[in-house]
Amino acid sequence: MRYFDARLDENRSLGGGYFVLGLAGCESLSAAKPGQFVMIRGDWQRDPLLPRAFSLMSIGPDGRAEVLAKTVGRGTQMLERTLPGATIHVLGPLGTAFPEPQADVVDLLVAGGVGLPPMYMQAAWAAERKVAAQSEVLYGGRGAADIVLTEDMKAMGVGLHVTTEDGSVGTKGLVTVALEERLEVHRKAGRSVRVMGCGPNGMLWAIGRIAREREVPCFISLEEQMACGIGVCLGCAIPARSRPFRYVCSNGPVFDAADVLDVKPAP
Amino acid sequence: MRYFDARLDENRSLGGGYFVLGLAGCESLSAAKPGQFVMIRGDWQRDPLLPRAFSLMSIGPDGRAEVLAKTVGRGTQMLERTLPGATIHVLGPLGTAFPEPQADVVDLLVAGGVGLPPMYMQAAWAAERKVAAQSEVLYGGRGAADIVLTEDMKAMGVGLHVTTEDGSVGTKGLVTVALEERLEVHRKAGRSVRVMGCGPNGMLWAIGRIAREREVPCFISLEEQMACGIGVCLGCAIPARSRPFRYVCSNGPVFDAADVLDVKPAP
Amino acid sequence: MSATRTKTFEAPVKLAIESGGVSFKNPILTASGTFGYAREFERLTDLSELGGVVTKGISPKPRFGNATPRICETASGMLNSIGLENVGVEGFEKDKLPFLRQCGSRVLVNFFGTTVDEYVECGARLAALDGVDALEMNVSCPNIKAGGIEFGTDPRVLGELVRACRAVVKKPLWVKLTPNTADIVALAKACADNGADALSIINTISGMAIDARTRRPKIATIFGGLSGPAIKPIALRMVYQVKRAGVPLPISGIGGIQDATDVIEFFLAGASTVQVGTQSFVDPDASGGIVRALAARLVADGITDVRELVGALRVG
Amino acid sequence: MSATRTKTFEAPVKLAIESGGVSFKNPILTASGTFGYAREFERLTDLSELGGVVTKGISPKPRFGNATPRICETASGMLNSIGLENVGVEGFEKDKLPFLRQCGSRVLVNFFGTTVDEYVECGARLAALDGVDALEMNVSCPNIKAGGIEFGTDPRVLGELVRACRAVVKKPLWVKLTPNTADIVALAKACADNGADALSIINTISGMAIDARTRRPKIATIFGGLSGPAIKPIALRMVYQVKRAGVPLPISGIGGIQDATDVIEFFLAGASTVQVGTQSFVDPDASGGIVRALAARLVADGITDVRELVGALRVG
Ligand SMILES: Cc1cc2nc3c(=O)[nH]c(=O)nc-3n(C[C@H](O)[C@H](O)[C@H](O)COP(=O)(O)OP(=O)(O)OC[C@H]3O[C@@H](n4cnc5c(N)ncnc54)[C@H](O)[C@@H]3O)c2cc1C
Ligand SMILES: Cc1cc2nc3c(=O)[nH]c(=O)nc-3n(C[C@H](O)[C@H](O)[C@H](O)COP(=O)(O)OP(=O)(O)OC[C@H]3O[C@@H](n4cnc5c(N)ncnc54)[C@H](O)[C@@H]3O)c2cc1C
Ligand SMILES: Cc1cc2nc3c(=O)[nH]c(=O)nc-3n(C[C@H](O)[C@H](O)[C@H](O)COP(=O)(O)O)c2cc1C
Ligand SMILES: Cc1cc2nc3c(=O)[nH]c(=O)nc-3n(C[C@H](O)[C@H](O)[C@H](O)COP(=O)(O)O)c2cc1C
Ligand code: FES
Ligand code: FES
Repeated sequence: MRYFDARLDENRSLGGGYFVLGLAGCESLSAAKPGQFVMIRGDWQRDPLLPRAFSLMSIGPDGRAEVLAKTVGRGTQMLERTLPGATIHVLGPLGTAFPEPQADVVDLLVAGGVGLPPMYMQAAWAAERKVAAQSEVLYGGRGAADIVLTEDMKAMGVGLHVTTEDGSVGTKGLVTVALEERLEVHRKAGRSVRVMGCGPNGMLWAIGRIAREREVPCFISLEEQMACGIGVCLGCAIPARSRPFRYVCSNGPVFDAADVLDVKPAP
Repeated sequence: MRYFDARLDENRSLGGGYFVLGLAGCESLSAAKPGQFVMIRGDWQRDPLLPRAFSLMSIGPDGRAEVLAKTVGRGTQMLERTLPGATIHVLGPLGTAFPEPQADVVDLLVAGGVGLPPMYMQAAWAAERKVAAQSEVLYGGRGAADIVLTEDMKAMGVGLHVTTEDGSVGTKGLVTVALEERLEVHRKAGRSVRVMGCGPNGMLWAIGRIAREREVPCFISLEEQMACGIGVCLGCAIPARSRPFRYVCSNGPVFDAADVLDVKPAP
Repeated sequence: MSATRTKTFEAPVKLAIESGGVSFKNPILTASGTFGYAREFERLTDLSELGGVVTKGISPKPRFGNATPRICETASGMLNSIGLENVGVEGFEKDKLPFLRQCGSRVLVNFFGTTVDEYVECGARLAALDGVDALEMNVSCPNIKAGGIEFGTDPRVLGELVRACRAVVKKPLWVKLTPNTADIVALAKACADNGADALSIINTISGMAIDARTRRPKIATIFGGLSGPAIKPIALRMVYQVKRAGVPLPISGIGGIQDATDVIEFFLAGASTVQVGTQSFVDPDASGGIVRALAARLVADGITDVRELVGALRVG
Repeated sequence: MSATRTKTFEAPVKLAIESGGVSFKNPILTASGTFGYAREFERLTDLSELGGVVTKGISPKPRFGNATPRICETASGMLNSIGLENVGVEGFEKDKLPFLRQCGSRVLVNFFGTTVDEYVECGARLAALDGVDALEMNVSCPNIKAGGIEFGTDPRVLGELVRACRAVVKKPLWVKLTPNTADIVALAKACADNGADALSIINTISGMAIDARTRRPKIATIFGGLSGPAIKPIALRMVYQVKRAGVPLPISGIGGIQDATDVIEFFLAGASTVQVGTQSFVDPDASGGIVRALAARLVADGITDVRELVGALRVG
C-alpha cells in the first residue's frame, strides 16, 4: 500500500463549515468497509505537515470516494479552499470496521456531527444488503447546521431520528436520550440490538455506558490526534482494558466499547 | 497602503514553467509604473511563510493586474497550482520605476527570461505614449521555452530582437551581443540612447558594463531575496557606490547602473 | 477597518497592562529589528494602535551590517544575518526619536555593544533621552574581549553585564534572552538577581541553510538567526520554564507570533506582553490586526481583562 | 515504480558508503522512533532499498510510554512525548529481531537507560545479538540518579556514559546528541574522546504547545520533542559546527529531512549518512523515494560517488 494521487472532482459545501470532497481515482479503496479511514494530504508545502485522517463516507465501483469534513483547523481550512481539479494524496483503507449488518439484529447507528460518515456508510451497506429496515440512524448535533445529508439516508430506507441541542431541527436534546428511547422500544419488542457510534469522544463514552447498562454490544469509532495513521508513531494511544494502550489507527478506530470504556489511564 | 485581497481570475500556463496570473480587484495599483513590483502571498498556511516579489507586467483601468512568473521554488510552485477563484494577498505598488519613454530618445529594453515583465510594461507605456517606434525590446533566454508573449510586444509596435543561447528561436547567442550590435547601429545613426534591463543579475552586470563603456545611461532592475518588501528587514541589501548598502525593495528595484555596478562589497 | 478599530477601543475588555515598569495601552509590541524605527510603517499600519514599539538594536556608533545575501526562507520561518545594522545613538536621537516620540505608543529602545563598556555607554546615553520609555538589552552579541562568545550564554557574564548597565540606566531595563542555551532559567535568574525589570524571551535561534545547487550557505555569514512560526514551540517552552521556576520578573513573549491565538498561548504560558517579529514582514499591519482580533476574541470568550490570562495555563 | 527502482541500482552512481564502522548500500537510514521495528512498513515500502533501519529506542525492560495526548502538530513540525515506549531487550530479541535480520538493510538498534548501569546492561545485551549491525545510544534521557537532568547535556557526564558503554559494546557504537545545548561541539568531543564510533545529530528539540481554547498543554507531559522541517536549519548548523571543529567522527545527519535535496544539504554540511524521521509519517515510502531520487539527482549532476559530497560546502 502506498500514498496515491486522487483527483478532487467536487468540493461541495453543505454550510456550517461542513463540506464533501469527491475523490476520483480511488479504485484501491473499493474493498473499504464502514469505519475504515484514509489519511489525506493536499498538494501543499510543509505546513500543515502531517496528513489528516478522514472516515470514508462512500466508495463507488467507479473508484470515486467521498469524505465529509468540517473546518476546525489548518488542515480542513486548506481542504475547504482546495478547488476541483487539484491533486490529493490518499493512503488507505486503514483501520478496523464496524460489524456487518445482519437480518436478525437491529443496529442503532449513533452519529454526532462530523461523526456521520461511518454511520452513513454503514446505513448504505445495510441498504445494499437489503436489511435497511433493521438499521436506525440516531443523528445528533448542536443545531440545524450540524445535520446534513438526511435526504440521502432517508432514501436508503433506514430509520432516521434527528436530535439537536437547540431544537432547531428534529427533537430537542441529546442524541443519547434518543438512544435510550430506541433501546427501550426494542427491548420491549424483544429484539436483539447492537449499538454503533461515531462522534465526539464524550458522546461515545456516554453511549458506551448506556449500552453497558443494558448489556447490548457496542462498537465506537474513536478519535485521537494522529501523525502516521499506520501504527508507527504511537501518538494515537488510548488507555485500554486488554492492554495498557491501544492505538486508534491500527487497533481501531472502531473498538468494542467494553475494551476502552472508563479505563483509568496508566500512571 | 495595506495588503488587499485580489481574486485570481486566470492562471495561464505558457509552458516551460512560465505562467501568467490575472488578478482582479487591483484598482489601487492603477498608478503603478514599469519596474514597480507587488508582494504576493496566496491563501495558504505557514509555509511558504514570506510573500514573494513580482514585477507588474500590466495593470488595466479595470483594476486587473497581470504578473508573469516562472516556477523555481516553493512559492511559485504554490502559485502555479492555484486555481482561478482563489484569493491572493497583494501589497503594492512598491519600489522605483524605469524612466518615462520619450520621443527623442531610443530605449533599448533588455529582458532576460522571467525578467520580461517590466520591459513588457515599459514597451506598452511607449505604445500608449505613441513613441513605440523609439523602443526596442532585446529579449534573451536559454531556449525557445524562455521566450514568451512575443506576439503581444510586436502588436505594441516596438522593435523586438530575440536571442537564445541554444538558437532554438531568434538569433543564437547572448542578449548582450544583440545589445552591442543595436548600440553600434544607433551610435552610427547619432541617436541618443538609454539602456534598461531586467533579468538575472549576471546579465544586468554585463549590460551595465557595456553601457558604461559607451557612456549611455543605464537603468537595471535588480533581484535580491526579500522578506518584507518595504525597507524594514534590511535583507535585500546590495553594495552601492552612493552608500555602503542600498535596498532593492525601497531604493530599487530599478537603479542607475552607475551606482551599483562593480561595487566591492563592504568588508 | 476604522470601524473595527473604534470597536476595539470601546470594547468592554481591558487590554491595558503595566509590565516591566511601563504602562501599555495593550500588550502587543513590535519586536526589535522587525519594525525598523516605526516610521517605515507610518503609511502601512496605525501606529497609535500598538501597545509599544521596540526599535532596531542601537549601538554607540552606526553600523553598516553584514555582507549579502543576508536572509533566506526556511520551513515556516526565516534565517537572518543583518549584522545589527543601525544608525547609532546619535543618529537615533537626531533622526529617529523625534518621530517615535509622537507615534502614539510606548517606545522601547533595543541596544547592544561588543564590550561591557559599550553596553554601559550605550545604555546610559539612550536612557537619558526624553521620549524613551524603556530599554531592551540585546545580549546575543559576541563579546570581542572573550573570544566572541555571546554575552548572553553564560549566567555569570550575563549577570555582570546586567548589573553594570543597571547601575547607569535610570529607566526600566529589559533583558532579551538568547535561546541558544541548555538552561534558560539560569539566564533568567542571573538577570533577576542583578536588577533587570523584565525579560524578553526569545531572540532568534542559531541556524543555517545551504543551497544544494551552488553548494554555498544561503546567507553570507553561514550562520543566521532563525525566526518565525517554526520556533514558537521552543519560545513557549522557554517562557513557561522561566515562569514555572518562579523567576520574579514579567516576561515579554516572543517567537513566531502571528495572531491573537498565539498571543493568548504566550499569556497562558506566563508572558504579560508579547512582541510580534517576522509576521510584520508577512503583513506590516499584523500587530494592529492582532490588537483588534485579541479584543474581539476576549469579548467573545467573556474575558474582561487580558491580565486574567497571565500564567493561567491549566496543568494536571 | 519497480522500473525506477531497478534504474536506481543500475545507475552509474555509487551510493554505497562505509560510516561509523558499518558499510551501507546507501546513506539513507530511518530515524529511531519513526520507523518502529521496520515490520510496520513491510507492506508500505521496499525495506531492502534502505541503507539502514534504526529501531525504536530499546530499554532493558519493556516500557508502556506516556499518558495521552502524546503528539500535536506545530508549524512545519510536530511535538511528541511518546515516552520511549518499547518492548525491552527480551521482547526485541524474541519478537522483533528475527524480522529485522532478513529485511535486507543494516540494523542499528537505538537504546537507552535511566542509570549508567542500565545503559551498560542494555548496550552489552543488544550488542551481543546476532543480526545487530551497530548500536545508537540515545542520551536524551533523564538521569534519575542526578535529579532527572539529561545525560546528554553535560560533556563530562556524557563522556563517562560513553566510556562505560564503549567498554562493553563490541560493535560499532553511535551516540545521538541532544540539540538542547549551547555547545554541541563540546558534547561531540566528549563522545570522540571516549571511544564513540559515530555521532547522530540531532535528536528532537524541547518544545511546548498550548490549546488556547482549553487552556491546557496540547500534550499530556507539557513538554515534548520538536521534529520535522521546522528544525532543519538548527540541525544543519549543528552538523556543520561539529564538522568544522574537526571532531574526528563520522556524522549521521538528522532533522527535517524530506527529500534528496535535504540529504545533499546535510552531506555538504558534513554528514556521511542521514536519517529520515517525521517524514516517514507524512509518507511511509519517503526513505525509499529519497534513495531513488538521490541516485537520479546525482546522475543528473554528474556526480559518480555520493562520498564526493561529504563536507563539500563552499565557504568564502
Ligand atoms: C479515525 C479518524 C477519523 C476521522 N474522520 C473525520 C471525518 O470524517 N471528518 C472530519 O472532518 N474529521 C475527521 N477526523 C478528524 C480529522 O482527522 C482532523 O483532526 C480534523 O479534521 C481537524 O483537522 P484540522 O487540520 O482542520 O485541525 P488541526 O490543524 O489539526 O487542528 C486541530 C486543532 O483544532 C482544535 N480543535 C479540534 N476540534 C475543534 C473544534 N471542534 N472546534 C474548534 N477547535 C477545534 C484543537 O485544538 C486541535 O488542536 C477523523 C479523525 C480520526 C482519528
Ligand atoms: C523586485 C523583484 C521582482 C521580481 N519579479 C519577478 C517576476 O516578475 N517573476 C518571477 O517569477 N519572479 C520574480 N522575482 C523573484 C520572486 O520574488 C521569487 O524569488 C522567485 O519567484 C522564486 O520564488 P520561489 O518561492 O518560487 O522560490 P523560493 O522558494 O524562494 O526558493 C528560491 C530558491 O530557489 C533557488 N533558485 C532561485 N532561482 C533558481 C533557478 N533559476 N533555478 C533553480 N533554483 C533557483 C534558490 O536556491 C533560492 O533559494 C522578483 C524578485 C524581486 C526582488
Ligand atoms: C530581520 C530580523 C532582524 C532582527 N534584529 C534584531 C535586533 O536588532 N535586536 C534584537 O534584539 N532582536 C532582533 N531580531 C529578533 C526579533 O526581535 C525576535 O526576537 C525574533 O525574530 C523572534 O520573533 P519572531 O519569530 O516573531 O520573528 C531580529 C529578527 C529578524 C527576523
Ligand atoms: C514520534 C517520535 C518518536 C521518536 N522516538 C525516538 C527514540 O525512541 N529514540 C531516539 O533516539 N529518537 C527518537 N525520535 C527522534 C528522531 O529519531 C529524530 O532524531 C527527530 O525526530 C528529528 O528528525 P526528524 O525531524 O526527521 O523527525 C523520535 C521522534 C519522533 C517524532
Ligand atoms: S497515528 Fe501513528 S500510531 Fe496511530
Ligand atoms: S525586503 Fe526587507 S528591506 Fe528590502
